[in-house]
Amino acid sequence: MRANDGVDLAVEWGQVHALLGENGAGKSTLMNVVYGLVSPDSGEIDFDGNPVKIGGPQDAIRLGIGMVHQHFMLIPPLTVAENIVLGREIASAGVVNLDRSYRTVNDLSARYGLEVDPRQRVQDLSVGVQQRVEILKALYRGARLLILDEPTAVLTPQEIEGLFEIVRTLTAAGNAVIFITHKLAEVMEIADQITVMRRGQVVGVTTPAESKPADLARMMVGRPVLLRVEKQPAKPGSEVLRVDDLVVHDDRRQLAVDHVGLAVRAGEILGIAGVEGNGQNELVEAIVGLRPARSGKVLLEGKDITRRPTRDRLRRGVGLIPADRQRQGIILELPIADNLILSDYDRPPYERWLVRQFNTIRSAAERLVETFDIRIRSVDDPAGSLSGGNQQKLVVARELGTAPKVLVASQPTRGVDVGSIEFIHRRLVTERDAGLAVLLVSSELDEILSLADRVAVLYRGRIVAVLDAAEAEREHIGLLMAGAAA
Amino acid sequence: MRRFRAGWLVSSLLVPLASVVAGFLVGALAIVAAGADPLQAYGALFAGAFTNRNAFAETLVSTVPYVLLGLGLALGFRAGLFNIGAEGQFYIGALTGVFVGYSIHGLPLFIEIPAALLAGMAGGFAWAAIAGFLKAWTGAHEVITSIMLNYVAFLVANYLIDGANGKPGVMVAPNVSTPRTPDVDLGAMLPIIVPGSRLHLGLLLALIAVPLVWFLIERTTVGFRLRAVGFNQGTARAAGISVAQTIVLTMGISGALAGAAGIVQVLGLSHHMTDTVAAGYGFDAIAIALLARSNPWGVLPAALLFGALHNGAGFMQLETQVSSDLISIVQASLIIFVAAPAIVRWLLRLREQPVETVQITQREVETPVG
Amino acid sequence: GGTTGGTSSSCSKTFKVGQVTDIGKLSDKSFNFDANVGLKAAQSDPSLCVKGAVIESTSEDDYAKNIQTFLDQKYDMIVTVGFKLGDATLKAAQDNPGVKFAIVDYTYKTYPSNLAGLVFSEDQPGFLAGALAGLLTKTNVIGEVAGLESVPPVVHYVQGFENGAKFTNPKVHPLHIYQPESGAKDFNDPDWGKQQALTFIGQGADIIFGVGGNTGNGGLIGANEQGKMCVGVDVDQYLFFPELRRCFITSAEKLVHNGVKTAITNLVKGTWVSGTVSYNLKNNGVALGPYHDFDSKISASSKAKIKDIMTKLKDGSLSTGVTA
Amino acid sequence: MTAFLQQLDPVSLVSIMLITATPLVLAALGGMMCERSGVVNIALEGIMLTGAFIGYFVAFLTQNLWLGLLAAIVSGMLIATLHAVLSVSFLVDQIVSGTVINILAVGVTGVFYRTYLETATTAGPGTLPHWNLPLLSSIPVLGPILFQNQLVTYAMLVLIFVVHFVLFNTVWGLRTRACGENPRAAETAGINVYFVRYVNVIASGALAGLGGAYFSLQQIGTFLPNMTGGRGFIALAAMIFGKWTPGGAFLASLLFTGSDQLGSRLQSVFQVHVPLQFLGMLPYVLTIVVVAGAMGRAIAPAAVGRPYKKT
Ligand SMILES: Nc1ncnc2c1ncn2[C@@H]1O[C@H](COP(=O)(O)OP(=O)(O)OP(=O)(O)O)[C@@H](O)[C@H]1O
Ligand SMILES: Nc1ncnc2c1ncn2[C@@H]1O[C@H](COP(=O)(O)OP(=O)(O)OP(=O)(O)O)[C@@H](O)[C@H]1O
Ligand SMILES: [Mg+2]
Ligand SMILES: [Mg+2]
Repeated sequence: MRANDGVDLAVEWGQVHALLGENGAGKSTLMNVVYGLVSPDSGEIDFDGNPVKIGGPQDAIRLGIGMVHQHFMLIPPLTVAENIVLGREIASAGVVNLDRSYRTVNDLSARYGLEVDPRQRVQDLSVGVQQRVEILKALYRGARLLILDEPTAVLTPQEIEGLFEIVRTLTAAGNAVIFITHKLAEVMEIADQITVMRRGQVVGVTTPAESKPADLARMMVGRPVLLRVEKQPAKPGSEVLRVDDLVVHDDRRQLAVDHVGLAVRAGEILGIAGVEGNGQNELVEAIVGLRPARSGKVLLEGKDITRRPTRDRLRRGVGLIPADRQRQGIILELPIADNLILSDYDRPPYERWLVRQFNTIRSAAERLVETFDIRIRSVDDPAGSLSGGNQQKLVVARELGTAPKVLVASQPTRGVDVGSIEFIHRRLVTERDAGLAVLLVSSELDEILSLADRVAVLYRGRIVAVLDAAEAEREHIGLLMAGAAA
Repeated sequence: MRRFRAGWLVSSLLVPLASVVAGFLVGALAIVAAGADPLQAYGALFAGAFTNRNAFAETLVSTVPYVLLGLGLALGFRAGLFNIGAEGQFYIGALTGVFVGYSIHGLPLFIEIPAALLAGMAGGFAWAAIAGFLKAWTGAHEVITSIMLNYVAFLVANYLIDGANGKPGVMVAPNVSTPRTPDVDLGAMLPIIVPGSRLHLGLLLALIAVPLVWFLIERTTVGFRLRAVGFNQGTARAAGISVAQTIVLTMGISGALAGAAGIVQVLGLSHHMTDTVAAGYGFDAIAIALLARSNPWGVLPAALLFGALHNGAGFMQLETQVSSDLISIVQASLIIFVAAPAIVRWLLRLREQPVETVQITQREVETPVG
Repeated sequence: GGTTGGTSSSCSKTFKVGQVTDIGKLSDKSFNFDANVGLKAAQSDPSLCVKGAVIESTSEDDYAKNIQTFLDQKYDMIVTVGFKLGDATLKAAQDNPGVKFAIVDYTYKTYPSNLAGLVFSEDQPGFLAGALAGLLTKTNVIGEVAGLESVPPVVHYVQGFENGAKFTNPKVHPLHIYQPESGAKDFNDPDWGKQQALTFIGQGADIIFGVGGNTGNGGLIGANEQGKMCVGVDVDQYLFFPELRRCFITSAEKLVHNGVKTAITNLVKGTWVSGTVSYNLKNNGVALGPYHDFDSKISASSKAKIKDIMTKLKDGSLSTGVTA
Repeated sequence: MTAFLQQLDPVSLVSIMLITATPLVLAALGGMMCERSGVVNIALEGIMLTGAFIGYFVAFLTQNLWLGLLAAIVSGMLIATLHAVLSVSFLVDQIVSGTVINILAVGVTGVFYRTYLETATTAGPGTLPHWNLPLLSSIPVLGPILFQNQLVTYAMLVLIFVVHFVLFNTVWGLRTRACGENPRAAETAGINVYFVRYVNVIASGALAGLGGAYFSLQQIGTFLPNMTGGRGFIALAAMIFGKWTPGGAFLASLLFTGSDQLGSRLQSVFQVHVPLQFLGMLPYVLTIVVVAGAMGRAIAPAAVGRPYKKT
């Protein structure tokens, strides 16, 4: 099948077709075209060898195309079953038959080993489970061509294996899968065909056999990329951030952080490994003051900041890279420049006598864009015009730009392409060596392992183990994340 | 470059113009249906608004409160707050302002006028801040609370002026047979700036308010704060902005402007207050802010338009003897076409710009404040 | 619609008379409306050569302006309605001695020679209607659904009505409710008025006096719906509410339209009177309306009693006990 | 005590509460359908006023109440369609188009009342008949309250359940809520967001139009300018207060009319001489207190107020 931007992409039945590309390359947009969400200006799509007109998702679904969007397309207040059957409800005389919906979903999840509780509300689910729901949605609609846009970002190694199993069974049954990811290892493992995009164009078509990760990386970014992080052993200094016996509740007043204690010292990176939804966000929010601590203490350089407002904590040198960039990291409607100085908007040099100093702001923003290689037209454009990955880089640039004492970095490279990952990782290490204390929260085990000096595993709101990164090995941590007793 | 120019010309001149024309055309249909002659009606409307003796001055008189009210609501919208309470804040502002106005005596006007003005704005601020406070700390929806507070404000004013159970109100003027407050002190009355008309210094105050509010929103950190909160509370909070504080402050400023409208009406026109001083301003204010797309500069022409319609309506009725409600139909059809340039583009078959969403009230509904 | 034209060709001079309403507008089914009836009556009277026009005020800052609009159009006379226009009318009268002004339901301590204040003794028709109600009630409970307490005429009606009822029937238990101030709904909340009537009927009332524009009219509708008796106000409402005919025992009439038409006539005939012009039973400015369908149901003795009270009120040997 | 009860007259009190709650509930149900699909409807007041006018106008011309009732509903749907065209198709801010409709309604009804109805002297067709349901209406307390009403009030009682069922049990309701929470997600599920929103907005017009008929056709038997007296906004409050659920809106409306009636009785029956203004404040203050205290946050449908634009 073909799509515009002069992009040619051919997917064979029974194959897994990996789609790689730097941020903003146009992967999601291309897939949105295939799924009928974005209408192409020119070009055509052939399906089963004959040209088809995909005016909207209805058409795509009818043709048997399913898509799992990275920004989930779920409706939080509705139940799992309701989300799955939505649009193709199991109903009699217009009345939804919930029992049959539940049964159908149960059968489906049993068949593919995707465990979900059809009665639960999606808003109460961890991101990993939401991912399963998304996949079930596509399968329920009988997708023969399944598009997965960066599906593995939020899964445990075990869940990823499970996903790959599903992908293999699907393709074995003659279905086709388009797999978008920024993780080359996955590509090597699962893909039959690989298409690499850059700046909206296809720059290469290959197979795992023909090319190594490094080659793929070069194709994507247009330059050689170091896939491993070069770093010296840490030389930890004095303790900067300390969390004592912290208890935090989530929005539904459930215990989310369960008597957690940890300490980060200047010049070290403490990694928090764990599947999303095990209290990471609540922990982070409590540290920066976005969520009240039910009990326990948060200390910055020995000073108790547990009851201080967020603003105060930021002033004292806490930096935050939030997990959800679009809800806590950036303001899509505001110019890129404003987003780049967001946490300092009301301090000199950006402010004088309550008046904002636009020249200073612009030049500061342009500097950051330069150093962090954010792909933009102008710092005056709304941040919403950036691709997901570039939005992420914007947040990273801002937080490192303010030279904090401790950086709380939650999923800092989510959705970011290899080139930028390399860059962000190197930045984090240099800042560490310059004495920055980093609390790195990530569901990417590789990221933790390659960056962290010490690793704490968070499961169900408790720290189940703290290991030295040197002798921590993958499978063990994976098991701990999945809840296997330490 | 040329295509850019053309596009600019279309979107900034042709479309708005066509919108107004279309609005008046639809209004004309209503006039015909009401059994009057649209040409005569519009002729009278125009004469009554601009060309009759003192007509333009009177139009400006009606424009003054519209400007201040429109600015207040626009400011609220920019922070995602839908302040339906302008009318109530108008009442309270007039009330507190007039109290100071008639209590002080013999001071020079450059003291008395600011004193009364500030009192009025403080009143409006406080009244609106109630709704802001309730939203910020209990999550009570400002649409509910500000509607309710409108009724309460009126009843407060009514109680203080009209009194109850046959007893006169505490703010009622002694030895006048109508329930109204005493006249404000001479020094607190806004001077007439066009001799022989009712046009008073309030016009200048309104004209100054426009750039001030624009500057506040677009150029100051306070304005940035309220826009950030309006767009995305989650990110604003994570950036250390106190959402609750911002909401109260924004509601307050918005109310202060409405209060200013109230006291300026009193100091400039009647010089005393009755319990119907705000009647009929509440919804016009909303319409004006919306017409202006919540942009302070846009408030000026929108308010002038409404001032002209309001003022010309009297003469139009004198000439046509059609119900005074006719003007509402004209207002509505104007708003439709001005607020939806897309319609006009579509009518004119202009394909340059695609239909763009015009989100004026940046309400962030999903995340409550805490 | 409108009231343009209507002047016969025989007119040497056409008198232009303008009316400015308060924010209750013409649709108040009360004094704004009645005054306009009077204006139209004058206009359609060929002997008067009057051309009338009205401007409804949409906000109180319009009062002075709307008066001025008529002045600019060289109107000979301007009729304003209600105490809300008191100040604006006086000022305009002082500034324009050549133009005649009449204001309804308002008086001044001192008048310029071109200004007349038309007031009506609402307590008298109220007293008479109450007296009749006192005679006709079987439950000895009567209710009054009233407009704003802050509007003196309303209070005069209500107090007159209750005093009249007690006068003919000491056992009577009158219940009244004044509409809470609301701004927008003042004199214009019929549904509320209706519910109040139902409440009174729940308390045993069998006669409802509706006194307060559309709010009071709601009371009449409630009474009619429950098959009770009702008393209209201001005009002979029997004529205006055909669907309520079976409930009207009478109406307490305040002939604003007569007052307005008389004032206009005075202007035209050159017999202009300035100052307070009070209308009462003596000069037929107020009246007790006809009994209509109840005429047969009211005993001769009762009718006699009412007649007697009326004469006593006229010659002043009986007072309504209402201090205006 | 008995004297007190006799004065309070609880049965008639509750029955009046229920009757006066009718337009509030109907409009609130309308607003609910609308907002559950993601479209704010601040135009309830205007739609009710239009329904009240057109309903009576048609009833007056045809001298047929039932045609009038139909006309009230249809006119509500028509004016709501304008709201849909503006806010769904042309992406006009939903508050703008709602406000436009409110202003327009005042104008149109005022002008045409003046032109065609004010001076009409022929009688209208009266009001909808009271239907005492056989047997039910003779149940002691409940009978007079629930089963001796007029059509619009009965309809209100039934529609509470109907709307609840539609919103929470049917395919349509599921899709409606989906569009109100996350239209983009709904579209990816193959739902036509525009269609769903159109239908719901128009449905809200039907409900609010019926609410308008309450005034002119059920209670008063004629039209009077602005006879809805701002109840559309109270209904909006009741809807939010009731957390966008039919049952909640119903209770909220009763709280409002209840405190209103209580205030009146204090003056008229118990002849308590507190200033009338304070009695008048009662419902409003009470609503504020309850909304702020008891209920706390009202979580609106996530996407409400936001025009949805296909990319
Ligand atoms: N709906 C849209 N409207 C305007 N621009 C868009 C839209 N969607 C994407 N873009 C722009 O098109 C380019 C491609 O975006 P896209 O998301 O497809 O890139 P991507 O390959 O998915 O990047 P990432 O790896 O960060 O997801 C980006 O520059 C983005 O800003
Ligand atoms: N309507 C739009 N206008 C402008 N930019 C848009 C629009 N829609 C999407 N974009 C930008 O294009 C990017 C790609 O869109 P999309 O949401 O598909 O990203 P994604 O690749 O699915 O998610 P990720 O952020 O993980 O890459 C978005 O992150 C957003 O920044
Ligand atoms: Mg993407
Ligand atoms: Mg992406």
